[in-house]
Amino acid sequence: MSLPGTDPTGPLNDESYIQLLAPDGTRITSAEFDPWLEDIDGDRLAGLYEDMVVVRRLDQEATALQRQGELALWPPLLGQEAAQIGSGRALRKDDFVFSSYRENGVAYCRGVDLTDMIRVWRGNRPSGWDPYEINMATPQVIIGAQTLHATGYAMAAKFDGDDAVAVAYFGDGATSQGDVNEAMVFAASFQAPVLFFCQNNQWAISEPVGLQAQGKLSDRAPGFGIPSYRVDGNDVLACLAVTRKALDHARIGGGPSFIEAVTYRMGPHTTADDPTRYRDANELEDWKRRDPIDRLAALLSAEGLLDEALRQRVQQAADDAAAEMRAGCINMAEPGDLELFENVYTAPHPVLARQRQHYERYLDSFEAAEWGH
Amino acid sequence: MSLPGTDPTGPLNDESYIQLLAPDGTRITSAEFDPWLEDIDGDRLAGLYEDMVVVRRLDQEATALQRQGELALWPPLLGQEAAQIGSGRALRKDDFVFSSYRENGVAYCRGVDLTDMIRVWRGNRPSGWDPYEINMATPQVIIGAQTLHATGYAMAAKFDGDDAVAVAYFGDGATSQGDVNEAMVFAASFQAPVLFFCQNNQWAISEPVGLQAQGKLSDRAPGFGIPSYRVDGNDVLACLAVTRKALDHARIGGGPSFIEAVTYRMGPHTTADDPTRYRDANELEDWKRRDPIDRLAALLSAEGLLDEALRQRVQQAADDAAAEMRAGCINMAEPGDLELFENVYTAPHPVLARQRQHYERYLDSFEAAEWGH
Amino acid sequence: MTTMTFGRAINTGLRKAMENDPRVVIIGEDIGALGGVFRITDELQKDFGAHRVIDAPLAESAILGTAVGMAYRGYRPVCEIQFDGFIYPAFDQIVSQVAKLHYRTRGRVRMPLTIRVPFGGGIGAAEHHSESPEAYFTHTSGLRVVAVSNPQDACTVIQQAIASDDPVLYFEPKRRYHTKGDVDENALEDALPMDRARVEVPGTDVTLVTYGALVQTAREAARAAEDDGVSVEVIDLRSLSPLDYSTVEASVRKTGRLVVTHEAARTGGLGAEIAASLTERCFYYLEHAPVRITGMDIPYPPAKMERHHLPDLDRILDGVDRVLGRPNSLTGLED
Amino acid sequence: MTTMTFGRAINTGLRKAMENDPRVVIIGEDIGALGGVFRITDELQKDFGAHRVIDAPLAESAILGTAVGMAYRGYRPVCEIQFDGFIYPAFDQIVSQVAKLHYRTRGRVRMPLTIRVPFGGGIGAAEHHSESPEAYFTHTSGLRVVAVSNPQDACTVIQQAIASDDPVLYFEPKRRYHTKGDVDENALEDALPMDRARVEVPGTDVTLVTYGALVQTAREAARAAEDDGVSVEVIDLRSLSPLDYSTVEASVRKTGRLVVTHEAARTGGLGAEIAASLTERCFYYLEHAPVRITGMDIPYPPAKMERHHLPDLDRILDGVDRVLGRPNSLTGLED
Ligand SMILES: Cc1ncc(C[n+]2csc(CCOP(=O)(O)OP(=O)(O)O)c2C)c(N)n1
Ligand SMILES: Cc1ncc(C[n+]2csc(CCOP(=O)(O)OP(=O)(O)O)c2C)c(N)n1
Ligand SMILES: [Mg+2]
Ligand SMILES: [Mg+2]
Repeated sequence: MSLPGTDPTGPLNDESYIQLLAPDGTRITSAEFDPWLEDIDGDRLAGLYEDMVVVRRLDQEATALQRQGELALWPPLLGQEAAQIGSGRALRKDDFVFSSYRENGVAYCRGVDLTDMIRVWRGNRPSGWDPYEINMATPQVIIGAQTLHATGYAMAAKFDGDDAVAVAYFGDGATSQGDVNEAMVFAASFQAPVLFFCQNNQWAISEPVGLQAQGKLSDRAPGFGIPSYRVDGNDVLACLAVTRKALDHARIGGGPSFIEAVTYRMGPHTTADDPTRYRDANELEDWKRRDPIDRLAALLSAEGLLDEALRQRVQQAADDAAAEMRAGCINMAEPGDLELFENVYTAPHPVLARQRQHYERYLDSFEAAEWGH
Repeated sequence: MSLPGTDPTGPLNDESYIQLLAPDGTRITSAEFDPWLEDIDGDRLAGLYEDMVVVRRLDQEATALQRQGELALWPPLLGQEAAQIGSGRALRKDDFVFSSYRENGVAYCRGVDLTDMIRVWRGNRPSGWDPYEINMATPQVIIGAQTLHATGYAMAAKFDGDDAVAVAYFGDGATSQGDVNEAMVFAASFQAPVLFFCQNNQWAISEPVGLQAQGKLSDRAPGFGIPSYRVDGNDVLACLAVTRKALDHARIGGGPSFIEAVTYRMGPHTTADDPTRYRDANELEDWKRRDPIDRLAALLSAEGLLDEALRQRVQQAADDAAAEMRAGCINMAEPGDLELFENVYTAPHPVLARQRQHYERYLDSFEAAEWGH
Repeated sequence: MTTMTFGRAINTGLRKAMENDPRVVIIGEDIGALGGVFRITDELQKDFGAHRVIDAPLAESAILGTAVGMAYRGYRPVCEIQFDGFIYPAFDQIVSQVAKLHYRTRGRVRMPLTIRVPFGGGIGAAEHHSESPEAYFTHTSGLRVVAVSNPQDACTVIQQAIASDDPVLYFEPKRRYHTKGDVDENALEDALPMDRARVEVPGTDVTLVTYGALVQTAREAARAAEDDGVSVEVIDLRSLSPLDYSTVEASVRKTGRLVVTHEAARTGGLGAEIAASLTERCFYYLEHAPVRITGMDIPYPPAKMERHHLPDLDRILDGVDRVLGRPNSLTGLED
Repeated sequence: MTTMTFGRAINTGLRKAMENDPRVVIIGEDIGALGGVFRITDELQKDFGAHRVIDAPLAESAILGTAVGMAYRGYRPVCEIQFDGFIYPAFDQIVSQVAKLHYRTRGRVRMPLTIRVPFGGGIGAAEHHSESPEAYFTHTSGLRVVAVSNPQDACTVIQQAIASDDPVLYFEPKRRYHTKGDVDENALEDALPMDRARVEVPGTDVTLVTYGALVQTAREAARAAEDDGVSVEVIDLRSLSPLDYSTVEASVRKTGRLVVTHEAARTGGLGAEIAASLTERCFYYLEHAPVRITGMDIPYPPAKMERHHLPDLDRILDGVDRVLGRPNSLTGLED
């Protein structure tokens, strides 16, 4: 029997994707996609660079916080900066994002407060931020579930005659879930303005993408009647351009699109994971040569833009962000004893109210006992 | 907003499919598929004709039994005879079928006892036949669920080194279910010898196929890495040839295939349904011109095979089958009072045993009371 | 007041909710041109358009999941599940998303979904068409669960459910769809709140608690018992989560005897929760252990066997005898 | 006898089952090279091959659904659900297929599946990683449900579950995976049957019933109560469906007082069934209404709040005080 996921000629090594910036920093021109980058001047390029450096730094800081016992868990995005910043920066403020747990780079683009970013990972809150403040739902842990939410949101935007787009972020593993496929069915049937943005980071915990799919992930969507793109996910310019194009398509009534961003999870699945158990170190070395930040740095250098001032500014921004996150983490207020009873319902609920009252009495009984001693 | 399912240029009217027998009975030759029909001589053609006439007659008898109050419900296959007989007759005895509720024509090909065919619809039994006797699971009511069973069965056949194939039958509506898509993922990943046989009868109760899919249903599978065929589902020869080819492909280790048989549900969804509420009578007239039995009759006539003897033999076979089913229905033994407690578990279960004992006491208490009077 | 069937009463309630709030949309299978397999949404698509009465592709998880997305954007979706047994493909979206999103987002996102579920047996149907899955949802924190038993409640409670900012499972006893009753379509304002039980028949000897289709059977049982000199107080729970313990408790304190009946399997059914809670609350008032008259612990049986599975008048009366310590079917068995 | 962790004990049981029967296959996410996120299947793929230890694509419904197909062909699949909260996408296949197929086919088709579910909280995990969904399954006719509490049972019961021709949900208390204990790997033959409860600590004053992770806590509570002059009998249910009422009943007849504790939400949790059933069976022996010490009726809370949600030593002791009528946290509150 053939074992899935073990074929070295499989999708892992297939590089037929849209690339506008080669690993060595060479800019590749494209008649189709360059128009979507017309406004990307030197400043904007530097901005994208800064974004990527900052989110990598934040990611490292969060990993460090976890190692130091300040966070319970952290799902690193290391290696996926271009996919997240490229797509994240393509979004309009009133677009709405439904993501998984790994899209902290996207949340950064949405303007998330850096303390909010880690509340849930410290175990203090069921989730970090107010979805309506940054138009991004809080991390979805159930693999694939959010793709349906995005589709429904997009249907509703269309009911409203609004041209906002809903964007669903999910991984290569998620494509196997029924929900993701149902989302494509609904999106196609209702021509919903939704963008399915799949970060194929080659792994779903220990499972290689070749176990989930026999061909390219981007081949799936056309069968549902959804236009699809396969893009170099480590190329921030390609991610930006293709996302812009797909968003525009949705905005003008063209319906859903699917983007497969081919990238690599350079770190562990989460801080609880040990990838040495299931993957070859050489693979990581290969992907390091395609590092998303290095190649933008190379382009900036080549264009003479990566001067000391920029380096320092970016370094400073990253350090500041990391410091802000660390301070926010360490100074985060502990939840109150009865907070767990809050926000289960919007309106009074006598059964739960009674449980809460009993538990309050129970907690009080200790205090009484202590006073009694 | 565009409404799905209302586009008159949609898949309903698309006729790009494999056809070997035109609606007027003309035989269309095909270099690819004719080799799969080499053994289909006059006798075999007559056999297929008989099969279709018999299952249509059984279907009508069951509908009549329902109208007469002898069956609680019946899901007619009227119009789908070619899809079911063509594919059903392609199967080997040791292949295993997982179907929905409508594949009574397939069950007929598997050799089902005609009383067993209707036990479940009379409400006497949770299902009709022994799956291992005819290598066909009993009807699946949960839309799409059986496609996963077929995939798992096929995986297991492969573990065993056996060349049996599992066949999943399902409808156009079912293609929207997560389970069906997950089945394709698993079938592709494990290269399972499974055949997905989708009868696109244009309707899922009141919903037209255009609501489920924006393109052809057969376009879906290739995105999963599964070869796919679109066949005229009212052409028994095409259904037979394509199914044989797909089965052979699976048998020799080629993995899964997908067949969309384009057909039409000429009757109501079930005897409880009233299709006049949601579909145009003209549509039925259109499809009558593509009747699967008429066209094989035309071919037989043209070849001088449809003589009076054959007509009579077929008529007799149909009448006998109908009479057998009717007798089986009317004489079916009623279930025993305590039968509902049987076969919940394979081994003793004290809680249920106690419930049963209590209920027996309860029933006995009436008898006691009656004797007392 | 208009006399109408139960089914029409739900239809009327849906229509009023849609008229009153443009953010109410309905989504489900076959709810458009067909008006649903039970015709509960009859004419609604014609009158409100296909954007507000949405025929969904055949996928329950997606019906719920897209409704969640619509709720994110301020809509109040009403999801129709065609039959009880088809709710399970949507279970994940209901339990992990619908029930938890308000909690997850610390109250920022509201999930004012209503999930309509025709439930229960007694219609001679095929497998998966007669189930009573309510206990799965009453055990799920974050959901509200109601079951209606008569046309008036059907009409008002559906409107209350849609108006609720919490997600509500609305269970409809399908075998009563053709029951007729008087309905005041404008009763919403002074209607009993959705989470309150109702004393259907006042009585003094035994408290008989139920919901949905069995309320009618319980009324019949109370009448039969009365002929026999036993005064049965029938309570229609209406709200299955939260349970209105105060109403039930007041009754049990008075009668000292509790019978609960439902179609769902006994083990882990709602009867267990009610019996346990009332024992906690009224232990010293109880003359007898609460008695449960329920469906058997079996998959829903074929049509010709369902009469043995479903509680009926006689089984309920046997339960009344049991809780009264009168001769009954179990007399002599140590129970 | 070997000393090993709980996790290793399950691994050992799986290995023995695979050695004894070539039709046993394991399917789940990340169970191959990784050995599962908890390493429960460590080394099994290496030793038995990728056809018997099958890394599945990321889809729980398909894991269960394909296992059903394998069972049709005579296999005995063991499905691993990675965490409790990820079982819901498979709910439909479990409830409508796995549980019902033997009944549907009048006994022709057997579903000897084992579904392994790491369950419960106390590990400081993220959402959906700490749930206790067992009551959904104990309410589902056609399934058997067990929960193990110690390495020896973990090792033998997994083998019994795999040997059972009925489908079995096997709940593993993940926070005890690292607990060590002595395990006799060959204890299968004279092991207690899978559906029997065990008296863990004998006692005379109060019956304390629990399962899974809380068995250890209950033992501690019994010790603490003993210091206080109260003799608590601890029962480890082991089988959640069917419940071994005879063992519990014998205890309650002796003590007259019952406390049930579990992590799952109170409403509709297993405690309700146990309290109701024991009240039915032992009404005249009971000195006090059964007391339930459970998780709250809330979605599983964030890690830093879980200590308020989970029953612990003190809450259990408070329950013991309650059932004894001693001063406790609710004294003075009408309960
Ligand atoms: C329904 C469900 N099943 C299983 C899991 C456990 N799980 C968490 S992440 C993960 C892998 C996801 O892989 P992918 O979709 O590729 O996203 P990535 O982690 O690579 O970003 C799994 C199996 C889950 N969270 N939800
Ligand atoms: C999970 C589930 N949802 C809904 C239904 C109700 N239902 C029964 S048949 C049907 C339509 C099926 O259409 P299709 O798959 O095209 O098969 P056909 O009936 O046309 O043969 C529906 C919605 C069901 N049986 N199962
Ligand atoms: Mg991945
Ligand atoms: Mg159809």
